[in-house]
Amino acid sequence: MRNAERLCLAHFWVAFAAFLAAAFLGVWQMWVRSPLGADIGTPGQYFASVTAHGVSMAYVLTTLFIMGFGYFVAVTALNRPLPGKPWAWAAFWMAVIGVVMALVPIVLGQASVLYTFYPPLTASPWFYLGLVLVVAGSWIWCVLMLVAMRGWKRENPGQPVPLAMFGTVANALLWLWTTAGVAAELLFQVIPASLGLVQTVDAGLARTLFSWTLHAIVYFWLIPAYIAFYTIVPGAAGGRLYSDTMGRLTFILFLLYSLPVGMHHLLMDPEHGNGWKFIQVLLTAFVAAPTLLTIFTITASLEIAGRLRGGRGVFGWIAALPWERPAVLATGLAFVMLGFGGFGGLINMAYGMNALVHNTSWVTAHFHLIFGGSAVIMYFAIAYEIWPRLTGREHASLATLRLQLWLWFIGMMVMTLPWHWLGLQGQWRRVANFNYADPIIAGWGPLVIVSLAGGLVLLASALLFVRNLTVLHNSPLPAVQRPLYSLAVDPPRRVPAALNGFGLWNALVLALMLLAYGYPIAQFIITPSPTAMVHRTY
Amino acid sequence: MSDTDHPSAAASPSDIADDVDEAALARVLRVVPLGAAVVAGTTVALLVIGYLAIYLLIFLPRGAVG
Amino acid sequence: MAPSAPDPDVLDRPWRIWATIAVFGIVLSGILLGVLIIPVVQGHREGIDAYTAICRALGILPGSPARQQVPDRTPPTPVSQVVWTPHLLQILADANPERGRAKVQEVCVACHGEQGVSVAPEYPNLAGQSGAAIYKQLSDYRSGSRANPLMTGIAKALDEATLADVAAYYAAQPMRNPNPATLADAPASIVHLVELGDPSRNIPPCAACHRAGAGGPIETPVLAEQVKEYLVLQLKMYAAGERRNDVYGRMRTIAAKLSPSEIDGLATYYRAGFR
Amino acid sequence: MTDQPAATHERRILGTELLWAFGVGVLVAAVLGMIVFTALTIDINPPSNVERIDPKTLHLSGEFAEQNLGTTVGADGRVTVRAIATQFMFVPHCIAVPQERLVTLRFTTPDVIHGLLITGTNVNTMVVPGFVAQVYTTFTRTGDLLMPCHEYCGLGHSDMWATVQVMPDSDFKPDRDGRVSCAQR
Repeated sequence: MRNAERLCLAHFWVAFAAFLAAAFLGVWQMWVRSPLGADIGTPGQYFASVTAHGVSMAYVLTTLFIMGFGYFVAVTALNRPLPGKPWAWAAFWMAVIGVVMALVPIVLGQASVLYTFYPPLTASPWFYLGLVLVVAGSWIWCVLMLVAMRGWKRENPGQPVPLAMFGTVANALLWLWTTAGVAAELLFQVIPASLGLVQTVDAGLARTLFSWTLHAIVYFWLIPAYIAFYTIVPGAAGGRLYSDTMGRLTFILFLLYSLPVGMHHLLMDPEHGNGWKFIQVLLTAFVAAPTLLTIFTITASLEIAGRLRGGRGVFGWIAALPWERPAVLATGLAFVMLGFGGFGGLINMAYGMNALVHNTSWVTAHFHLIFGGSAVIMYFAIAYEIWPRLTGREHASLATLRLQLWLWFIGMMVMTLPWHWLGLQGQWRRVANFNYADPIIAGWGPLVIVSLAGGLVLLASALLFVRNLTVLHNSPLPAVQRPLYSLAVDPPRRVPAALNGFGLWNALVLALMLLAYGYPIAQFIITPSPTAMVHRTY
Repeated sequence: MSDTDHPSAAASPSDIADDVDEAALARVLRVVPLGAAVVAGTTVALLVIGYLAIYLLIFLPRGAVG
Repeated sequence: MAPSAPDPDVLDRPWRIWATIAVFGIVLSGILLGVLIIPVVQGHREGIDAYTAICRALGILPGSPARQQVPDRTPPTPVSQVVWTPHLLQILADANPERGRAKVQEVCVACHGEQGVSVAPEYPNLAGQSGAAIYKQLSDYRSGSRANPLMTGIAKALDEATLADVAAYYAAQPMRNPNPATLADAPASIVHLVELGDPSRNIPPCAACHRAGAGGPIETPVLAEQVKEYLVLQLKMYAAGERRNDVYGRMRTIAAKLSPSEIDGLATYYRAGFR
Repeated sequence: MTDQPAATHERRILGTELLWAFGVGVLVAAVLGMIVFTALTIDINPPSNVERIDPKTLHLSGEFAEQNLGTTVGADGRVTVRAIATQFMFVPHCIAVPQERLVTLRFTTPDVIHGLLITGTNVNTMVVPGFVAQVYTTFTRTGDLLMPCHEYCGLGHSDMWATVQVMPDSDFKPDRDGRVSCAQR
């Protein structure tokens, strides 16, 4: 572990620095578009800020955190040194250089196109090339994860791959599949347009390729949270994982069903037929399966812990859980937010009913709950759990850790519940200001201010999180040697190859993608749609 | 636990957080998924009810679209 | 290790079979419902044959499987003939300012100056103007979409490649800020209109399109160091509908909402070198 | 530890998980069932009119030329609205529609990707250059509604919106050419 610690910490600190900056930008944006912030900031500044917020949260925080956590799992769960460490450092520096390359044009106002790649509106080529570098760095990480698992399997023939690593490799494979769509869009459409090599672009094809990436990327962000649910939380609560098999199945289902469903982001688009949309909606409904399996399995694992600690009755075990431990508290809060976020998602994916909420604040609320609520709060919990191992120092007090998690939960709920309501009223997304003089919009003002208050609480939580970690770096207490991972009720002795590797599942993903995306992409080649002029913002 | 067991989450037994007594575990497992089934089942029921409520009470009254 | 545990490959067989069946079963039911049953039922109700309904669900034929398509309308006269084809955009990208210089010195220099600085208040400055904007106006003069006794004749005498070269020549001339001013000189209400627009009147910020690299419509001119009198005249002509070569009336709509004092203030603002 | 209790746990746990998976199946069935039912009975679909149109030549001729935009009533009584979404306005700026009558809304754009919704209704579509976005709907209530652009289209995006005037069918009177404009207020 020794040398890997610096590697992990480097990734985590870049991730959390981006996170903190993005939290400030988020609050500023909410203030600007609230009734309190009329006439503050220009649209140029606002959309540059939205771009920076999205890029930092969705690409920098996530990718760097997941890479760092992957290295940690590969070393600790497999109990063997990380293969190809120089490659890992090279990937890290590629990502850091890429982030800087992307941030400079954003700050200069030459990339105010938000973090979605929807030409014909096109940003400076540096923006896209920077993000390509970040993705290329993460591809190296994917390969390293596969190499690490393969090496372990060679040394331990016939043994089940430790669940934490199984989940990490599932995520690496998912990411390779996921990024294929956006990589094709960037390389064949956006970057040539941005460089001026082509003057027009097929906007429908670009949206379709981006949709390939758009949903699965969320599961890439979420899987570390699920790894924590399955492999860290049951033990932290003092119990055991209810079912190891369900853990494996969940990661496999994510790999299968998070990819051929991206078109539910295009339900309101004119460039695809109803039939394809329906097929992908049906597949989307099945993506609920791994999440609900997880909810049940983890709740049952927590119930084991609660009952072992003396809890009785149908609900008594809940009170008996060790809520003072950050990992347990974070899981409870994450589940509540996942519930609300999942409910929002059910409405989003409902075919025709998507029209009720598409591109309204409802959607913003949904993905803030899923990403900020479920994924990022577990990133906090993971950081709190593994930081003592990385630094060799112990938290002096868990109280500020718990306070930070509670603030995050309260802030997220106060921010997103009004957004749901406003979304149903038709409050649309992605604007720098609202005309509060309009009779329809005037009624929204108070709720917008409430959500701004939630944003402020979130910022306080973000600051406290970074403080908690910096305090730990200087803590006088040496780390207590404590094991991290959980045991299952029935530790697997032999598992079928299907639950110990990904060959079968990769083949099925390929088949699913061909069925779900084959014609929708091929139609742009069979009958090319009329192209649109590239609009350059630099 | 014995060495022949292969922990599910990590390769090294020293990385496993577990001080669970097997007998106690067997005892609680006689009740266990009950509480979880009630909690998770209620959640899923609420999701279905909420979904249908939004479909029938908000979406459809706003006029059919196609 | 339990000796009774069977070989992983044997354990694996049912997984391979059932996973494949499950995945294809789900997709198949999706195809059955989404591509066959739903469109055919919907089409049948509206009198659309099953083949058309299925093709529409697949996106092979245009239209919804649930509704008859509306008929097209008769063609009208366009406000501008310019079509930004990839071919034309490439001509603009490849235009040669040096070839343009010869034509400028022969024709344009009398009014627009060799450096693109106009010689009289009724002519616009062209220095640093976007090539696409200059090309669009020359082309509109040529087609009659925009009328001007001087320019119509001149533009009609030039071919497309020369128009592009002239446009590229003036686009390459540096701005020189002949009327320096600071933002403090500009009235706050005008700066507000430029930067933030006026949401209550549905006026977008001028800067959202008229600043270099704003990403607005491709033919939008860059406004900075422009002749004040020329700008006032154009805004008034747009407001009155006397000039109408702005596609979809983008400027006619906005100009009609501006008060005379705002028109004067904006023209004064854009006289200086603010970008 | 012996294999015996572990094996019994395993069977029971897998059985419970399967039972739970059945519950998940009920949720999925409820969600999909509602969708399939409303699609089969009242034609609820997402707007998916795969109709190609060249964004570069819209203004020259055809139905999306400037003079053809707005609300028209055809000889068969069908109400069709044609509008352009362009940086940074909708043309026309105000759209008149009748209450409780099927309306066909057709949009397209000459420039970048836009989107729109009409507040308080289910009208919602992306407007992608290269395609005609078409929505069929029935407006259930009269009054002035907002129709903002909901997809980021450039720096003036926040000021891009139009008004939809839903009028009682008795006030919805086409002129000789079959056109209807908003009432001046």
